[in-house]
Amino acid sequence: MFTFLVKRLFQALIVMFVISLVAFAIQDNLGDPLREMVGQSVSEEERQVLRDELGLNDPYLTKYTRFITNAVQGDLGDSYFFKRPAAEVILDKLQATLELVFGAAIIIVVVSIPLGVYSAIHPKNILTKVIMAFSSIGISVPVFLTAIILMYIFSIELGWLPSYGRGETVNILGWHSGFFTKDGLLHLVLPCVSLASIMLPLFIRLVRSEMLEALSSEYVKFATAKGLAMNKVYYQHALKNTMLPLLTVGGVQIGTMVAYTILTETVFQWPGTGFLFLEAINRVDTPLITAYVIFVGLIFVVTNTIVDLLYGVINPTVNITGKGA
Amino acid sequence: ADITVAYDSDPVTLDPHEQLSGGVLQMSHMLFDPLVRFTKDFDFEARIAEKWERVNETTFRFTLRKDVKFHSGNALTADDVVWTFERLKTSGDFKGIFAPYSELKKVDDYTVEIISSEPYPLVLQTATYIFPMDSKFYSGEMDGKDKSSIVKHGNSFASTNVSGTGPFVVTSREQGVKVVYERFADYWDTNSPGNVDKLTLVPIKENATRLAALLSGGVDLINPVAPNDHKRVKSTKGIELTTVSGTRLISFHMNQNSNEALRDVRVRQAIVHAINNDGIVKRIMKGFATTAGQQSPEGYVGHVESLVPRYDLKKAKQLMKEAGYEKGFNLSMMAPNNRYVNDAQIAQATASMLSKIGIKVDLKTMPKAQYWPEFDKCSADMMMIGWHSDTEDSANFSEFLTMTRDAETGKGAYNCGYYANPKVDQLVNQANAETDPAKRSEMLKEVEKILYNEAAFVPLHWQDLAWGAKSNLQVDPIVNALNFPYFGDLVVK
Amino acid sequence: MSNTDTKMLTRWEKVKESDFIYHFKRDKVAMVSFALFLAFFLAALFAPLLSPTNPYDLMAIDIMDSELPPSWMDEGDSRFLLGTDDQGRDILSTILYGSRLSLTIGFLAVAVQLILGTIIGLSAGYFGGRVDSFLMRFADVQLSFSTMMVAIIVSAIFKASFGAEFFSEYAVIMLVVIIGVAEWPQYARTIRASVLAEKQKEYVEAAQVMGFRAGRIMFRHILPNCLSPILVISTVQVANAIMSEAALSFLGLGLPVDQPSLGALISIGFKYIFSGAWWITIFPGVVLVSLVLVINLLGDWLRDLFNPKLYKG
Amino acid sequence: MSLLEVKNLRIEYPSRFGTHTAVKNLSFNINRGEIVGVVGESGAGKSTVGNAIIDLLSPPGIIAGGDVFLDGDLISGKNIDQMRQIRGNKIGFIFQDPMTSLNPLFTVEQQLLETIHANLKMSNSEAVARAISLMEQVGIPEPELRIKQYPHQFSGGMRQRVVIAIALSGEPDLIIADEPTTALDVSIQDQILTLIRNLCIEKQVGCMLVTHDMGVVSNVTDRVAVMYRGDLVEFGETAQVLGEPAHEYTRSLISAVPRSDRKLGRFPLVSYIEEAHELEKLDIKTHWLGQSEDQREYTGPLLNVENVSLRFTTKDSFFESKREYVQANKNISFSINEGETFGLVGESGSGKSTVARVIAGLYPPNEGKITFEGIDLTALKSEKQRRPIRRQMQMVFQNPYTSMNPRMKIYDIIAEPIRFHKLAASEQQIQQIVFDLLDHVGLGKMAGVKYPHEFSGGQRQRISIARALATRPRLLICDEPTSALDVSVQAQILNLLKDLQDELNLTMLFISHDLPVIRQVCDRIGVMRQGELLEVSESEKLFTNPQHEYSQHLISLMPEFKGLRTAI
Ligand SMILES: Nc1ncnc2c1ncn2[C@@H]1O[C@H](COP(=O)(O)OP(=O)(O)OP(=O)(O)O)[C@@H](O)[C@H]1O
Ligand SMILES: Nc1ncnc2c1ncn2[C@@H]1O[C@H](COP(=O)(O)OP(=O)(O)OP(=O)(O)O)[C@@H](O)[C@H]1O
Ligand SMILES: [Mg+2]
Ligand SMILES: [Mg+2]
Repeated sequence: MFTFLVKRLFQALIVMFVISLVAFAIQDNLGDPLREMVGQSVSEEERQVLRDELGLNDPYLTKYTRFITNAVQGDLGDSYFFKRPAAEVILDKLQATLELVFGAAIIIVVVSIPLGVYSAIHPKNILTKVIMAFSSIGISVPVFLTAIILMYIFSIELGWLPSYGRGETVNILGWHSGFFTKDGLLHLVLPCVSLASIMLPLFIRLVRSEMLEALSSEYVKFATAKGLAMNKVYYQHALKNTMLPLLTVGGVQIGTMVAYTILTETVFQWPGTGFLFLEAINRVDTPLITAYVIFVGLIFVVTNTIVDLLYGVINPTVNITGKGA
Repeated sequence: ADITVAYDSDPVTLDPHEQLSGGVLQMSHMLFDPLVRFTKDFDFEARIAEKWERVNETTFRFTLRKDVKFHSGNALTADDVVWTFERLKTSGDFKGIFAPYSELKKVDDYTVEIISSEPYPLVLQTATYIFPMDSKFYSGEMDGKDKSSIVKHGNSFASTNVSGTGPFVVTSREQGVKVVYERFADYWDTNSPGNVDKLTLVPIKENATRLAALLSGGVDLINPVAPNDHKRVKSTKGIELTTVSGTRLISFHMNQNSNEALRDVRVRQAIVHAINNDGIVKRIMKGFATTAGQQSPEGYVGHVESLVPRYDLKKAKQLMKEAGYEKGFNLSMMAPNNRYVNDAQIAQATASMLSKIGIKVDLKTMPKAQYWPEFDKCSADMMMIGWHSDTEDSANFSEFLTMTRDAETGKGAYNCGYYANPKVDQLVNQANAETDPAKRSEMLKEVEKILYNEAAFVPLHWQDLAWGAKSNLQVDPIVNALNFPYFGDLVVK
Repeated sequence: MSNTDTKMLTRWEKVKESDFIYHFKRDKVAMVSFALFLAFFLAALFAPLLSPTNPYDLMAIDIMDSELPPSWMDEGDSRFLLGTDDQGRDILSTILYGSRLSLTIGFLAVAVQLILGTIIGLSAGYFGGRVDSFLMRFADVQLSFSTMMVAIIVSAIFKASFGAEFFSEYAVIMLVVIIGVAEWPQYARTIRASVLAEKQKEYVEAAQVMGFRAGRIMFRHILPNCLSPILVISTVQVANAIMSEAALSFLGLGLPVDQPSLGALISIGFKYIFSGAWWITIFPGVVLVSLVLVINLLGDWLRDLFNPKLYKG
Repeated sequence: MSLLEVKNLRIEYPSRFGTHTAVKNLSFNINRGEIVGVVGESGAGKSTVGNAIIDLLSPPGIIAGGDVFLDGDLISGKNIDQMRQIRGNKIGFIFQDPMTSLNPLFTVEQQLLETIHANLKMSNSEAVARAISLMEQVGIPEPELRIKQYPHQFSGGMRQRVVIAIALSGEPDLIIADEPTTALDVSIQDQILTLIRNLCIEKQVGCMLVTHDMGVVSNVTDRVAVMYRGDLVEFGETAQVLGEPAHEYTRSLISAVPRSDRKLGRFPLVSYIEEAHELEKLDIKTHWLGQSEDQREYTGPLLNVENVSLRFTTKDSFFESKREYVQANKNISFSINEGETFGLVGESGSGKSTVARVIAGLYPPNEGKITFEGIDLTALKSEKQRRPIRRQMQMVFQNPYTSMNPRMKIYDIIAEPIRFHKLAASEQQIQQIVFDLLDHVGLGKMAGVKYPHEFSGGQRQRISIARALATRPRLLICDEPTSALDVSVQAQILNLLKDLQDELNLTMLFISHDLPVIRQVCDRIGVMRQGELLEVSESEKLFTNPQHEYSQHLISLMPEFKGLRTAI
């Protein structure tokens, strides 16, 4: 496992190097960062001067070498908009996103597993059909709509829940958390639910279909013959076998959620990384975008490493280190 | 009273000289006070300057108030104003506005004189941009860096620290999340009816979310309110919609360089006649815009009453025929889709209207980040551009949009129509040196008429401004066409 | 071969081939779903014949007709059965035309994802070791670039090599490539995970002992056993691709605004949610939902069909 | 009152090609303290009856009629919860397929403990103690260590024993054991049967024992039921049934039991066949199967295994010293000549399957060399180089079920290698070959349209053999190829192999626990224990004069079939 991690760490570096190369290459296609920094009446010459100052007119290689030399020293450049080191900005916003994703993930796990299992066990039941129909609708209703409808019902009409932002947070060892105040928790509800709503149908369906496969296996039959409680058969024997694809899909989805919860965060004005990314694109905040993309690469490498590790733990027949039998 | 205000964005900096943009000016009016400020109908109201007078063609004198204190506790004197002026001259964004002036001179501790190199008519207009800064506070060094420096990228003292004379002080600021303003205890304007003790500004990007925040009571005031949502705001009990006709002109430029047909004045006229801008205002803008037939909105010196929109499909077809384009032609069009209110829809509607006179439009819309580089290149035959005059003056429109492009003088910098008319250039230049308002007005009106007749560009409308607020906020008195509400004077019942 | 043998063969062939049809005919849900799907497909295919107006013809639309409610409502206009959108396009016609684009993009993009993901996932899982590391890290790189970024990259590359004209002309193909390329890692990782588990099973070893080529073992033996997550993801991805297209078009990286697809129509409609013009988003929304529902039902049915252990009656 | 009473049981498997009645109107009973043997043709419905009793018929099977009583209590038709009370606690069940019965993701310990907890009230430490003692009772060495491992780390026989341990762990009143000892060597088999026997005597447990081993039947059962095509053709005292069979089928079955006392040329065939369509005698000489294109030039032994060692890592660690291994093969050397049948016998878990897999190229050996026709297989670099040899070397896996792709129909499973290696000229010819192969393993053409899970254990095994033959191999590695076959089908298959051998000089590596069978088919035999090859000798010599102590022990335990001798 140690060797595995060392190997992965090394691979992660390569991944991030490649990402930085590509991210840097596309910068010029994102738009003109100057436009967002100056007023409309500033002349083109003025802008050229600023461009020179920022080193935007340098050739790709010069820019890239400069970037990579700094990056090696841990400096990914300063965001134009935030005027702070990009990495710092991202880490700041990440807290909000992680809490959002964590909340959504809990909802997904808590809802999708029982529903998926139930509908696999009773494939012909009415409730199953309802669940499946709902999940189909869920897939095709865009988040945006879900979010607005939720907002409409729960904050405008009923006035129970706040409609935007994070609310009150408490600082725990430098982590600003909304999980420990009532206000913070209330603010979490709607964004988490609507974020979960996009992923839920996928997971319900996945649990169900994998579960159906597992239920037709011999070991489930034998587990039943052993006289185990049916719940134990379903939720331990069968479910553990459905965990494998679930884990993989889950891993990718969590990574994606951390990285690109753009819509949810935008609708709820959630100060997280997805929103940050969208704004950075809008403002052509290139240092921030580059840092961000590299950082997302890291997220994926990390989540996928964890997934692969867990995979090896759950499935003993798979040898993660890749060595032969 | 404590209120929360939701805007679509928050100020990018606390330095009033860093960027000339709506957000920064909104911030400036809360933390600072200008020498004078606009009233609702483009008149001037005394702020830091108590009195003003024109001394001669090139000199203008301001008498300052004596009881003004900065947030730091320092008292304001003429030195601060001079210091501020000097700093403005070094600001990339603002130096253009102050280019006509050679100097700001201290006469005594509470009197200053501003001197232009040529006779200059727009002194008061430009004085609205002079927000005196606390020279003592901003002088010196911090961490080896000059506190007064204006930095566009990267951190500076002034972008995070403030000492102004305004009604509010910043007590906390988390960029992109919120800014908390609290009433400045020693504010000089004791006559101000304003009773807001604490104002929290939160940026909410999404129109629907901002509206929801207002409807659910999470915030007290929002701006902007999308035209689609006006009905909803108006019909909600306890919430009021306040609108003001705006001065931002939305228009299309017809590129004579890239499309030969557009060089023909008849074709340009045909296009102007084919576009039902009334329809656009009514249907797309839901009536929350003023149909335009010229650059200057009402209230501007160059505004000509008679230059009305001229939608007339028959005439348009006729003109096309005359120009020899009976069969029409192809034309490319570009527009942003997140810059102006309903920009992409307006472009689409325009394209469809043009198709009725046989012009086949290839329309491309894109986010502003991508649009501006295209606009800089004038990539399409028709490009949308919105313009707001920083000086609330007619000449400004022409300077940037319709004067002959000239890289040296910087005139016509946004003229993607490549329209060029020496007469217009001459008239605008003259007007900019004419201090007699009446004469000046004549010149600028003349300009508008020429542009109208030659169909130099396609005027669509002036965007209106709208605020949605709880009824206990008396919004109407503090808002204006410039979109920086004077929150210091806001009364909350 | 004797006469009886050839007879045998035909009967045998019949028996063998008709499995699919046989189960199909006995499953009402599958039949109804398929019929609906076919209806959507045909409606999209023959949109120009079926729709009352051509919504992509700028000549035919008038801004003064915008936001009219469905014809049965008070302010409705009999010309526009389901009302009009913000530009005055007939919603019904736009749905028909838009489905055409959306369906093409949705299915083709998913096909691209599926093919890329399957090949990469299978290879990574089956060969393991360096191949696996390389492909999966490649997937990580890919994941780091959201669809939006991929769109920017792809469009930049194409603009640079073929010019802007090319891009707008082949927008549909571009979108398919972009959405296809952007989202294959999901498949690749899922398939790889399933392959890792399947690879350990004896039937794979048996196939190896038979001397089959790696490709054959991967595609013919392992892949069918990894089918169920693939089907689930695919049905979800079709809906995603349709909405992604709308998002990309907004970024100016897709279809022109004056040719709204189903997804674009729904997105446009959002702006009108609070203003009461619900029909702009609801009708196309209902179409999308039912389309996805049908696809899902067919997907479920296929999944069950491919699992011989489930008794299908 | 009998413990189990089955009355007029009828079980059907409906399918689109018509309903297959697997069990027709079956009645029998089992008393406390009694072992009832169930024998019969492969596919007769034995497993189906067992599954029906605990209501776990695999879909689409349904009980179309009849009742099952346990202790006088009607249990057929009870709901899930009521059945749960019975399963494990009242009835311990051993499925025929031990390989797939264990959940691959849980350790053996977890699977044992949960069963104990589900059925008996005891503390965790007691349960652990019980689990270990059960493992010991079923003859698994080092149970404390082994119990922490996962099923895939166990050999076939060991898994079977784990399943037995689990079935016994709930102290059931009735044990239904579906061919529980097929993968076990005689000494372990003896140990397990004794265990069950003792349970029957001491705890008055009843047992239904499905088996094909007539030796076992005659040694341990009290009564025996003979099934043929879903019917109970005979049911009575073991001695009575075996000694004086009343039914024609029983008689012919008994006559097919391979003799353990001397070697015969061919196996006697079952003469009782109800429907005439069965086997037209296959003329191997003229058939495709008999026409190999393989030319032979090399003169040495076809297969040579030199000093092969292999160990499995059971616990990996970054540090060399912390790793744990199982040494599955130690320094194994032997060679097989062309046309020869080499037998491997030995303790369950001794590494026989591992040797087979190493030869087949599934596991690369840690040390040693394997040459096939003089070609060093361990030195081959790519799969491409190996491919021509792959076809010439086929393997019948110990577990026929898991070695078949569950999503392929039988027809495709068998046809695929022919197609892939282009062994036939046309699709029509392929079809003919597949049908012939299916016929010759006694399944019939229509088996082709079914999927593997629709077959009985023995049927699957036969499919597996048919598939292996489909490449026309020169070396056939058979890992317990006939363990699930009744003696009649077994005879038929073994005769087929023998014919091929005569005709084509087919070479075989034959792994089996069935010593009489080994004696009949093998020319030379190797005896293995704990990863080592103890002795290799001529087959007759081994049976008459075993050298190694362990070999002697093994031979002495060979269950004698004390049936009626006169039938032969
Ligand atoms: N799931 C199923 N679907 C269809 N047919 C089945 C299924 N399971 C078993 N059968 C058929 O039922 C018959 C009886 O099967 P069963 O498994 O009971 O045989 P068996 O007597 O146990 O044979 P063996 O000794 O070979 O294990 C066989 O012909 C088999 O093909
Ligand atoms: N994948 C594996 N990982 C770890 N140990 C294994 C693995 N496969 C087999 N073993 C161990 O190797 C030893 C030999 O196993 P093998 O399967 O060769 O036995 P066998 O002689 O075929 O036994 P049986 O007659 O029971 O099938 C056993 O102790 C088994 O537990
Ligand atoms: Mg059986
Ligand atoms: Mg074995």
